[in-house]
Amino acid sequence: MAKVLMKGNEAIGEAAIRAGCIHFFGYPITPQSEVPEYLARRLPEVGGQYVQAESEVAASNMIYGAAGVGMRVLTTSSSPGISLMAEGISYIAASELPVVLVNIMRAGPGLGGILPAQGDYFQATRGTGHGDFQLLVLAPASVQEAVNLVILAFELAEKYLNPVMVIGDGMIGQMMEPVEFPVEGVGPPLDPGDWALTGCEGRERRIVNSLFLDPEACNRHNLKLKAKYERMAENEQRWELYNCDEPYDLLVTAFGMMSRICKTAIDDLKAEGTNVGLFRPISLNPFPYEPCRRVIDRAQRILDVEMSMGQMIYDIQLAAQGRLEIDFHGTAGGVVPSPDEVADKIRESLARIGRSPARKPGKRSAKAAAAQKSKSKRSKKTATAQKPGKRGGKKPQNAGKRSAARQSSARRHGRRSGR
Amino acid sequence: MAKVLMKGNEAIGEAAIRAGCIHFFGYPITPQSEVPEYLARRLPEVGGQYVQAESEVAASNMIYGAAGVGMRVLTTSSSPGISLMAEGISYIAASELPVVLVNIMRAGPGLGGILPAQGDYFQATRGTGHGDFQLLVLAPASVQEAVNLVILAFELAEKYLNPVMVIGDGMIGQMMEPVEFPVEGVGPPLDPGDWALTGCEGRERRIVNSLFLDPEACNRHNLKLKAKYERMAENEQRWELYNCDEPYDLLVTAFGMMSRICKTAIDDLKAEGTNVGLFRPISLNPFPYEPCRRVIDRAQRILDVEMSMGQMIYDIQLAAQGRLEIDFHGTAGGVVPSPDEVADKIRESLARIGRSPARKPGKRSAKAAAAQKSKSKRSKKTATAQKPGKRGGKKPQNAGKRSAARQSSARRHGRRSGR
Amino acid sequence: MPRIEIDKERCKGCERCNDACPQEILAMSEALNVKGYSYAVVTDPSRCVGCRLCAIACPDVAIEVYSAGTQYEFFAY
Amino acid sequence: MPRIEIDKERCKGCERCNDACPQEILAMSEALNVKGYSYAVVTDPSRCVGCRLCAIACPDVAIEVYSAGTQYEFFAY
Amino acid sequence: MNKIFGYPPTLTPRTTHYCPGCTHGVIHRMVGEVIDELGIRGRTVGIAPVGCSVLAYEYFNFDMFEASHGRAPAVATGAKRSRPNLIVFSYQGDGDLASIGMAEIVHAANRGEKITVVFVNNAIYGMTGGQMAPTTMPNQRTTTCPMGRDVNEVGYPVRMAELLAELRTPGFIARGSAHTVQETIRTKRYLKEAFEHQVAGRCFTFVEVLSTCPTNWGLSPREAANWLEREMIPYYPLGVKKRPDVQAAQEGA
Amino acid sequence: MNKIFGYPPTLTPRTTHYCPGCTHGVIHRMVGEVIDELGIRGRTVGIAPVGCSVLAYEYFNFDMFEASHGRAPAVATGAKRSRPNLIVFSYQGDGDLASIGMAEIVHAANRGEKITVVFVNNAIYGMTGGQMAPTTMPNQRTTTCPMGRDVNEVGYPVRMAELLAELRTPGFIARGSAHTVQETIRTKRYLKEAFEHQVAGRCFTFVEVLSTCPTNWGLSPREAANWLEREMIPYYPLGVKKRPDVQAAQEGA
Amino acid sequence: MAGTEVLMAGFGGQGMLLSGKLLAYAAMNEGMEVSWLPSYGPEMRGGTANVTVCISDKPVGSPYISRPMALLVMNQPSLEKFGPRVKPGGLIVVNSSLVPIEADRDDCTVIYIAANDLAKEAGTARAANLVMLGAYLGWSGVVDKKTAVKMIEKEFAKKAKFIPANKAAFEIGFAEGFKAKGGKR
Amino acid sequence: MAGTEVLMAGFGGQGMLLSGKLLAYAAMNEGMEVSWLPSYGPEMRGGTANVTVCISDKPVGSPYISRPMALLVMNQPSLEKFGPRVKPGGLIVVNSSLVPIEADRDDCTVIYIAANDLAKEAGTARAANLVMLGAYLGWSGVVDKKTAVKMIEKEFAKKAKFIPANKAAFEIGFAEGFKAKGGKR
Ligand SMILES: Cc1ncc(C[n+]2csc(CCOP(=O)(O)OP(=O)(O)O)c2C)c(N)n1
Ligand SMILES: Cc1ncc(C[n+]2csc(CCOP(=O)(O)OP(=O)(O)O)c2C)c(N)n1
Ligand code: SF4
Ligand code: SF4
Ligand code: SF4
Ligand code: SF4
Ligand code: SF4
Ligand code: SF4
Ligand SMILES: [Mg+2]
Ligand SMILES: [Mg+2]
Repeated sequence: MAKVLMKGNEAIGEAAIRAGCIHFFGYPITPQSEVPEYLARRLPEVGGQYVQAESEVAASNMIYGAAGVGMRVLTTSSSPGISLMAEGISYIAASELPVVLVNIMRAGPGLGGILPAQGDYFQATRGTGHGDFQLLVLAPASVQEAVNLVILAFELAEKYLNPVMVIGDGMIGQMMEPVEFPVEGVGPPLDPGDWALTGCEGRERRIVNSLFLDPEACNRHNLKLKAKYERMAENEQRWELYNCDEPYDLLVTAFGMMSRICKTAIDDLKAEGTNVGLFRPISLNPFPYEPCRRVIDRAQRILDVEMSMGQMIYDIQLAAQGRLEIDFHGTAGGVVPSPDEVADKIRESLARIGRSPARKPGKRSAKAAAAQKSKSKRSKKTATAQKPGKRGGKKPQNAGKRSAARQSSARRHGRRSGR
Repeated sequence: MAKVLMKGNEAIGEAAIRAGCIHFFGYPITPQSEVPEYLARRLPEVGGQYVQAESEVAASNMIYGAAGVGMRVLTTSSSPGISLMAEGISYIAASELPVVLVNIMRAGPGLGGILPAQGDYFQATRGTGHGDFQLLVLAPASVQEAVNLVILAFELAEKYLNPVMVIGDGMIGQMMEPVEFPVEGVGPPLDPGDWALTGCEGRERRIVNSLFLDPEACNRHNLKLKAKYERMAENEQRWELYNCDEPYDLLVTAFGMMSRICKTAIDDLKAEGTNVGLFRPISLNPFPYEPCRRVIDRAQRILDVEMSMGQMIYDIQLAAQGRLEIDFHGTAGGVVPSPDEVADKIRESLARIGRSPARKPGKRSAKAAAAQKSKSKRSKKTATAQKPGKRGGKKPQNAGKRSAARQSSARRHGRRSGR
Repeated sequence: MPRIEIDKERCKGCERCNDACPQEILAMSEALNVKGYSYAVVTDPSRCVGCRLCAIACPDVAIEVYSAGTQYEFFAY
Repeated sequence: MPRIEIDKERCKGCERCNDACPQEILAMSEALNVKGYSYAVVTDPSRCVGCRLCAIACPDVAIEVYSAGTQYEFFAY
Repeated sequence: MNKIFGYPPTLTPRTTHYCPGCTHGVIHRMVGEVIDELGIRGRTVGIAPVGCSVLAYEYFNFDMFEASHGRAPAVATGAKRSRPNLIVFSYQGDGDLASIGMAEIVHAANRGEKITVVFVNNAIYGMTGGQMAPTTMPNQRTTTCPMGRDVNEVGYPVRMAELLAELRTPGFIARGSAHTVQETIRTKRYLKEAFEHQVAGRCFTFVEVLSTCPTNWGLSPREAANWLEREMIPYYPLGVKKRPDVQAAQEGA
Repeated sequence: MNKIFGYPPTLTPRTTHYCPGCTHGVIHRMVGEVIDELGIRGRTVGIAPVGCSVLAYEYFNFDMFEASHGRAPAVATGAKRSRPNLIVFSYQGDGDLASIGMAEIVHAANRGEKITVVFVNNAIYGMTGGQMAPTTMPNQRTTTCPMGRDVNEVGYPVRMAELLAELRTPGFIARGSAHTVQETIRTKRYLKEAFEHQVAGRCFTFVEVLSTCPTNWGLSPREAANWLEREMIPYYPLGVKKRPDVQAAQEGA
Repeated sequence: MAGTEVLMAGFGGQGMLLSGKLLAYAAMNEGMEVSWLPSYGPEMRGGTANVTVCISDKPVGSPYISRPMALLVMNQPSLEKFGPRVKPGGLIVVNSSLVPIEADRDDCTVIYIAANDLAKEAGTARAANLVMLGAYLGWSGVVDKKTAVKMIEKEFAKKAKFIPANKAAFEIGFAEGFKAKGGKR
Repeated sequence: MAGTEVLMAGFGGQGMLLSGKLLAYAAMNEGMEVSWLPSYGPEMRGGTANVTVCISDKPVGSPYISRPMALLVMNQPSLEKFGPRVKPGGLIVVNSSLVPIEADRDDCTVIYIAANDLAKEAGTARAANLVMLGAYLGWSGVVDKKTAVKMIEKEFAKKAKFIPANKAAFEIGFAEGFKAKGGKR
């Protein structure tokens, strides 16, 4: 299939259609509004429906209704909107409905700003709502990966009957990159299984519910959910290692777009003769603790970089179990750390373990810039994403295919944007 | 001051009044409805107002408005209601307003049940809403402590200009215990400082806001908040040690009412000659990692007990840094582990480190029951709560005074209850 | 002859049927059902006209009505 | 003689004042202000009647009106 | 001898958890009967609210959702828009619909969602133990207005049927009551008409039913019915508030 | 020579971020003027919404809140109930007030909160780039109804002034427009009356103002004014919808 | 004594929550630590309502007790559910006016009291809960009779006309309990 | 070449986002990896709109670039803000029709193009963005001229009447850029 250049938000919308999702309920919010806008145009073309909810509270309950009757369904929002879905998401998870949520994070807390941020890590992985439940959380680092993960999200949602969140920052929503859709057309409809409310004609009636007044029943339900989460933790860890084949003293940890910025910094430092490894969780929940631990064990120090005041670092700590010191570099509010800035922080961390490169940390040097010009070394050693138990080469399910291909479609994606 | 027998929910309402809070905005939900019911009666008597919000979403924005004009304000709710406040709480934290929230947790996720649970630990300590912000979270284990911590919550909210959550389970809301109010009458009004919107007559105008369109400004704001959270972590850790003076092989960790059940189990086991320590965080955030680590260092194994599927255990892991194995016992859905059940789990954990008491785990024995009858040993070695840097004896600020006192008031607190 | 049947175990003793009966032939039992409620009883079955008002009033659908009249398929009223 | 003053740096060139002026004495400048907008100008100041309609129409409060009439304290209209 | 009144096939045999004399039971039965009469049980999806009728899914014998507090109209929207062939209705109390769920009901009505809403107005929060609802009558005492609802402080009760009828989007909107047999019969006609409009794919449909809460009103079932008649009906007038222009709708379709 | 029109003292000197010809600016100025005329700046607290007027706090020169999307009436409730002497108003767009904030505005109105709500209805989500609002006109194209609003699918525009006027609780409710000088003058009178009622502690007050969004309507400011006149006013009739019975209110107090 | 736990169970409306409260108040007034933990939730609506009262001379540990020292039951389901949980050597007081079955425990003391009938004698059948409380205190002596009576007076202070019947009911129950104990403690 | 990054900046409506898109499309069509990252947010409303295009023969690392290889500016604020950030040895193309100042860099190539005037010559002043793009490609040769022209044709396919003027503007710009480079690459 040919590559097209697409805005992340629009690619996410299209990916949902390819996955067979033709119902969208959501509310506009920058920087994700292109998803609803795109789907408002596209869904009627494929026999689906775009419904603009009156609020994110309503949206989260509409997807509950849509999923409950056995249809694939998507909603997308950004940070404050996700907060408003907290109760609804808890109900969806408790009722074991397969929905896909996308959070294109902006700066917080409160109204914050609309620029890229990663400050909803905790919210996504821990406290999305009340009670014991978990989302599957996937964090893409490119538009292509966003497409792949959205499609995967629908698969996983149905496999586990669990809500799946794809989480990215404003950059991934707003930027255009070439994408190839792994499937053509509109995916087949969801199998309503033995749970969807399709009308009880000819079968036992069904109930979609999260109320268990009897505490024993409620406890059993929680244990059932827990067992499911353990299954997810067993099977659905995804991550990427970068530059971890050569020896390294420092391991950088980052997720989403931040990891790409770190890669550029790491590449720049290679030109200075320094090798630094990178660990990127693709599934933020289940977090790949063991794989992370394995690469931690080969390092002497960790530098965690986030577009937040430090949230994933707790999971890195849990993986490190106190074995290594962890440095942190984070910004919030929409400030995106530049590759130079990250490189400086890497140098500082290296200095702390006496592995400082000769040159003083400073602005990206002419030499680095020149190296950047011909990044021949970056080629084959790139990203290898792995699943537990499958160490080594195997190309991950969700790695984007990057072969050059002719652009086949000239769909127009430029739109007015705002907040 | 004389002791009165009061339902936890009503005592919480009264404590707020004693702290000078005469405005309440909230929405009924079991098992906390007695708070609004009590305050609907009481507040008009003290010149305040009870306003029933149309929803928890509205309530969280009403307290934002009330705190913004410089009044002490309280809202209370239970799990699903707190989820609906996620956005509002993020705004309050971002705008640095002092409000006190109470979550009388019920079983989740979704509609769940209305019986006691502790499944909102993550939500309270990590992902209450979007963006980088933190609540101060205090977890009482008795009605008296609930009173003390609510009063403290107002102090801390004002000291840090930060929302403070007092979190308990349905048991603490519904049970009656004797309480003594440390202060008489209605506390003095809040000082509107240099931030409250009281009308700009005669001074520069003020703005209560969380919008920072400039990313640098938004980042600075986040750094300012972070510095505050570090100050909180420095000064506001609270915890209790029980039975940690004698040597122990096993450390039990639990918070809130669950810790009391563990204490009974521990007391019962003492009669069998086994000494087990207990660590109870009183401030769930900031979590007392260091104090916890200190008692962990003296144990050989940890048993974490929660009325959830395992949430605080992550913080225990962070404190333990991989040094010890951690067993977990949890129930959810409103099932409250009994002292017998906990005692069995303690025996199992002890068995794993070869410290099994001779007798097989089983139902609470007649001997234990007899011991229960004369718990003489429990007396002076009880609860010692400590703050960092203040090891040892000093009576904690927030420890309930348990001296026997005559009941002075016969206020009636029995009410119809429901869901 | 029209008649009603009261499922005494469904009855919660609310007396709504008593109030509804135009023939005033319903009353409450002395005895209690297993849930502890005094339940509705017919004092004079012979006077029942099969008007269904008692059944329509009953929140617990504890009353069935039989009559020689047309059988309504779904108890339309 | 009534007159108006236009703060050309506040003006965003929306032309609402042009449309509002009953005397039709407002127009847009050839030149641009620092923000890049063509701004409102008075073509024939002598015909201004001080009716304030331009000012009332202006979303950017870029127009002040002076007249021999009563001074309204807060520009009531 | 024919059975001319009996247990509707579309209700499960379970005895409800409602208090004696609570007219939630009457309303359940009517809804069940209408669904039987229209023969739509096999394609009906009901939505239980949070309120005393939270367990409605135990009593209605067809596919059911349990929705979060107040959001049933949004759940209904999601369900109906996704599977338009289903007959979707929500069953909601006054706290649920008129307080926390105000935005959802107004917008579902305004979007013209082709669903049916059964709105049980008992002027109080039944399930949580009798707190004030937006529909609580002036001076009525509840646990959160122990001195009676003070309209100067908290305003007058909301009349949902009239409020929704004010919207320009077509709809069927009526208010009945379940406190007497006569009104019950009339209300059942409203319910039937509402479902019929939905079956015809015509418009949003809404039936408010005045209902008793003997327990939280602190009255016997009989007193409760009298109180409803005396206090509520003058303020909440019964009748059809709005009807779709069926002619126009058919031409439009 | 006297200055008979000039910059209101109660606005900050900042140039707004509004697009050229956007009547948000006119409405800001009117609010500022009214506050000056009533001499209440020193005890006024304004509430900015989320929407194009999110930065209203940069322009109004008195104490201001920035509220979350749609919840300004709840914030106003919290503020006014806590400090009744303050003059509290919210300034909200149609997405903010009529979509996400529906429950909050209906309940604030119904509780009779003694606040003033300035409701700027421009039939679109301005700030986020022109999505459909509940107030979007039939067939109007927006980024989320690219073929025009289909009233059969999403219903008719919501008329907030009429909806709120339907509530029984007393209030002052009016609709004006800022698209012409004449209507601007009339609207300012509504705004002034609204604030006067609040100063007198009388009732809930609400002024809807029809406003242009040249940018997202894709029209010049002039075309936008014409469009508003031609399309919006027939559907959104101007005038006072409800007035408190001042006599009665005074006796009540 | 150092402490005890009592579970009082019946249908909602039978007044066991009040009996528990009176007991807790009385114990508190005698300087003891107490907790009063009602069941709430699913059991409530039309079902059983029960309360656990813990009394101790030390701070009460778990207010939630799986195996109480004493059980007071007003209906059959409660006896069936909680009867087996009473600690060996404990006490079960059964309201035999309403409970047609016997407690299947030979390692506990079981007292059968026709509480409703006795209460009727005292003036009002509604005071059966006080007969039960009286019987428990007559047997156990956990708090002083005088203290308990004072609590009853306080509780009904605003409805003074109910005091005599309630006191009488309590006294009758107390006598029964004391008798069951063998007239001495 | 192995990769480069271009920052294109101007007021909203000046078409720099489109120029960036055309460049990204063209590069993609030549088999390269690309990313197109617009600024959004506070700068947008009435302020500057800019876009960063990264082109590489390997997967693009950070699409967010603090120090680009090339800068195309349509207004003075953008030149002031971004001029100093261009990498030494890089390129700055200034629309001298609108920018009255000069770039203060002697370690970069700076080309001044009267883009608006040249676009007017080509048929429409609105095509100044294409003059700029042309100049950049004329100088850098990052993508083939033919590919770029094809992209222009595709982009304006639905408004075919604009194609000639836009192509012309691009060609004029290209010639200027190529000239500045010294007529060879
Ligand atoms: C988000 C949330 N808030 C509050 C509650 C608690 N709650 C349960 S039912 C109810 C009110 C029920 O009243 P109503 O809707 O009138 O129904 P009724 O019981 O009177 O039939 C409330 C407030 C809840 N479950 N969830
Ligand atoms: C909870 C939440 N949802 C969505 C948004 C995004 N958002 C910001 S403004 C807006 C709509 C603004 O429209 P309107 O209220 O009509 O104001 P206008 O800009 O037209 O004046 C939206 C949806 C947000 N900031 N927060
Ligand atoms: S059917 Fe009619 S007459 Fe017969 S018992 Fe019922 S109400 Fe009375
Ligand atoms: S109406 Fe039904 S429940 Fe009520 S008393 Fe009669 S039969 Fe019993
Ligand atoms: S004051 Fe009146 S006459 Fe003078 S310029 Fe303005 S609109 Fe025209
Ligand atoms: S109305 Fe104001 S902003 Fe618009 S052109 Fe006239 S002076 Fe300028
Ligand atoms: S509490 Fe009220 S509404 Fe609920 S079941 Fe009982 S009577 Fe009915
Ligand atoms: S987008 Fe519309 S509402 Fe917003 S400032 Fe521009 S014209 Fe005004
Ligand atoms: Mg109700
Ligand atoms: Mg708008």
